[in-house]
Amino acid sequence: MAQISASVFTSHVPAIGAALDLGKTGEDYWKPVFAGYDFAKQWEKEQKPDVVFLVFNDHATAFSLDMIPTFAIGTAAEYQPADEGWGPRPVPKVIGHPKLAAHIAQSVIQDDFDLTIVNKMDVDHGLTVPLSLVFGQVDAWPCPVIPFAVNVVQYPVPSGRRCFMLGKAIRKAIESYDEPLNVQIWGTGGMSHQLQGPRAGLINREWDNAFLDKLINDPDGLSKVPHIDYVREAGSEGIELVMWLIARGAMSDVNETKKGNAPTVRHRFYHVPASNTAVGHLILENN
Amino acid sequence: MAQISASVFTSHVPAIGAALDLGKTGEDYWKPVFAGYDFAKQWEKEQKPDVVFLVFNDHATAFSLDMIPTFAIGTAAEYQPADEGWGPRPVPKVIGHPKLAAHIAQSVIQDDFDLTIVNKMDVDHGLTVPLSLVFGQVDAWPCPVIPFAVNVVQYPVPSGRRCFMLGKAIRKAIESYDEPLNVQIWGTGGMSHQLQGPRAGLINREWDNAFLDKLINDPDGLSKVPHIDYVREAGSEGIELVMWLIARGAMSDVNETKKGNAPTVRHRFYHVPASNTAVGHLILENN
Amino acid sequence: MSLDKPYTDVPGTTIFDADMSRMGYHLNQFCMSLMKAENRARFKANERAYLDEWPMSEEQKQAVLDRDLNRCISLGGNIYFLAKIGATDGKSFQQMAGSMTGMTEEQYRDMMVKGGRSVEGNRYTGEKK
Amino acid sequence: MSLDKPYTDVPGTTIFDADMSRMGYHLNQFCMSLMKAENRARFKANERAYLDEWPMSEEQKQAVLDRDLNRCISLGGNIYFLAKIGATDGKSFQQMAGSMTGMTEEQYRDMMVKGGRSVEGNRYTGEKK
Ligand SMILES: [Fe+3]
Ligand SMILES: [Fe+3]
Repeated sequence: MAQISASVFTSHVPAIGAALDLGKTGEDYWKPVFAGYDFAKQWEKEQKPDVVFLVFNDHATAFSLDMIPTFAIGTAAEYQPADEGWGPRPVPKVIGHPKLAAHIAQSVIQDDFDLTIVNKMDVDHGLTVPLSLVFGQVDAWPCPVIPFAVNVVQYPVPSGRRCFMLGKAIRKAIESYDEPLNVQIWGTGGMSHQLQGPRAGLINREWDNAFLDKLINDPDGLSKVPHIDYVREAGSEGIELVMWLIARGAMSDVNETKKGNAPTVRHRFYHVPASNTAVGHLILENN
Repeated sequence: MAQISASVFTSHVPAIGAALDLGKTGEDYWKPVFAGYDFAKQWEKEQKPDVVFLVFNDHATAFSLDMIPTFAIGTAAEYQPADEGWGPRPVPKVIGHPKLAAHIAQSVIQDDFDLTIVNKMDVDHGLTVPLSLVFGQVDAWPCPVIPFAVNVVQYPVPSGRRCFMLGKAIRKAIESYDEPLNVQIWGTGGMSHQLQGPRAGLINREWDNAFLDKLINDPDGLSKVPHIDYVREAGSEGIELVMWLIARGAMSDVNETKKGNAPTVRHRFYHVPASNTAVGHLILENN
Repeated sequence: MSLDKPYTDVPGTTIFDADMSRMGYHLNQFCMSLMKAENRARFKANERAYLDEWPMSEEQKQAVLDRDLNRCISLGGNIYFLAKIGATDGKSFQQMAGSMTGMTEEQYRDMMVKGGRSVEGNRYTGEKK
Repeated sequence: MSLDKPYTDVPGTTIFDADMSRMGYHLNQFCMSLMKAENRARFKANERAYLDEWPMSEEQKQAVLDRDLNRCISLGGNIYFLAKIGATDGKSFQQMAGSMTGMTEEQYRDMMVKGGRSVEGNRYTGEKK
């Protein structure tokens, strides 16, 4: 059966993509950001995941206001990097895993999560920047990726609680898939940032680090934090952090039916700033 | 506050639209079908609903396989009748109710239903045939309509139970809207029919009538019927009937917090055939 | 594939699930393209050439050329998508549905007028009628 | 309108909810159109004429012409959509965000390098700093 071996969490700032693509990684401004991902690159070479289930949000790229799915799972064979107005990022196309994705969709919809199934979607920096940070600048991504898009743009966005429960349903779905796959689940977006209005530039180091602590030790409690706390404390775009709860909910220590042990924190990183944003990154191994 | 005054249920066969639009309603084949809706037309003139919340399914018209939302709520100002390959039906455009629709979306998403919000959608026979049957051949529909599309094309479709619970959440949302609107909720599609394969043409009069009985008297029990029973007993396209449970779930007699009385059956009609399909029609008034 | 499929024992019936959808993706999207009048015209002018623009399997293309809807369905087609081919050909939904049953158009219409196909003997594959 | 909005007391912050989305629909869809190179070229050639193709309010059009992002947001614009205007103008996300704060580009960049805007005094409207 397929197993979730680890969860990976990371911010997905567009400027990080630009810095990578324009060869600025050696600049003093960017060096500490990329240094925070050296561990992940090495670790992934050892882990060799078969599939990454990547939770992200679209930023008015694939989804306009014509159709706004709360949760959308990609079941396509491949996805092209999107042109977000500066031309597509020069990164490999993303290869999907239609079979596993369809299996997860079927299982999770039957568990009363009302997914939208997507077979055509260009993927923006929300998906490609995490891939670049964790896998590096490669000619081809090392494994297939299942994109899972969450609406965090137009309110109401799904609650932290809903995201956490969804993570549990995704774990159950993956573990019922009858091929022995090593699956990682990634939660992306955040940490504190605000891109709009006179309050733009807000960063809350303390809140971010408390979020990381609770994500590790008390995800159930964390899942009950209401949206307004994210907005007030972590900036309007800090709401992206609810997506991390999906990945966290898929870990075995919060599985009620077959409770695993607390995950091992393999890596933790925090840095301010990358452009307008605080960068957070965490790797948890399942036990 | 807004109130749901009644629920209306009806099949939505495309051939009925064609019969209407081509002036065939007087033919012997069609007469008994349209006679079944004489009551509804008169009744609606007395009821004067302010808004109809219309649960229907798209038939590969607005939604291709590129994006398949399980539940999609229309928050647009208007919707055009779709060209399904025979040209658009010559019926009025559908005027939406963006304010109430957005309010319902917000409320229901916060109640953990993962809706897709839709602002651009052509509406096919699934929506316009029920309007024609119930309101007749008019120059303008008598009130705004909120289209609510359910995926019943690609499996897994939502369970009857999920639909029933969604209906309850929709009722709650509507009753918390602070304008005194008379809202009707319609469930459409079904009854027994199969449009594909060597078993095409299946009709199950007994099962359909038992469905109507249970929809009236035991909707909670009915909501537990699994998909396979619909497929086996009512034909592969009979699965559309799960949508009726959304409208039924919005009636006050199944509201746990403020339980109303059993609804009044104002009208019940059943006829075979219209093209490939059994036609069922029911009007329930809230008490 | 480990999708749980309780619906494979219903005779003469194919459930359009994720597996079928994956198999039929390009076939169904080809059908969808026929909702535009210009595409219908191009398809009618040269069916084979139009089909060759789509990454469909040869069997899928042949099944479309043959208007063999049962075969289309077994190759991942869904009836609501396939109906766009029927619309292009000027066929009604009843003619399309009937064409899959092995009956003539008249026989099928008569069966429907008489109350449709009975469910008796049609619930389970291999069941005695 | 009876949407429950617990987020109206956060200073300098507009939450893009259903009401804002309805108000800003055409403004945001105009922005979305700038993802195509040909539309960017047409917009640049004659901004006013391009804007007049959209059923936007006069205030919305003027706010776009003025590149007044705060005003765009108050009229229903969402920052991820408005960013397409910035991309058309060759602006980075940091330049766009900074432009809404009343700071110069350098001041904003410096503030970010020093750890960003503090949340202290920025949680509630009217709160003392
Ligand atoms: Fe983001
Ligand atoms: Fe239908």
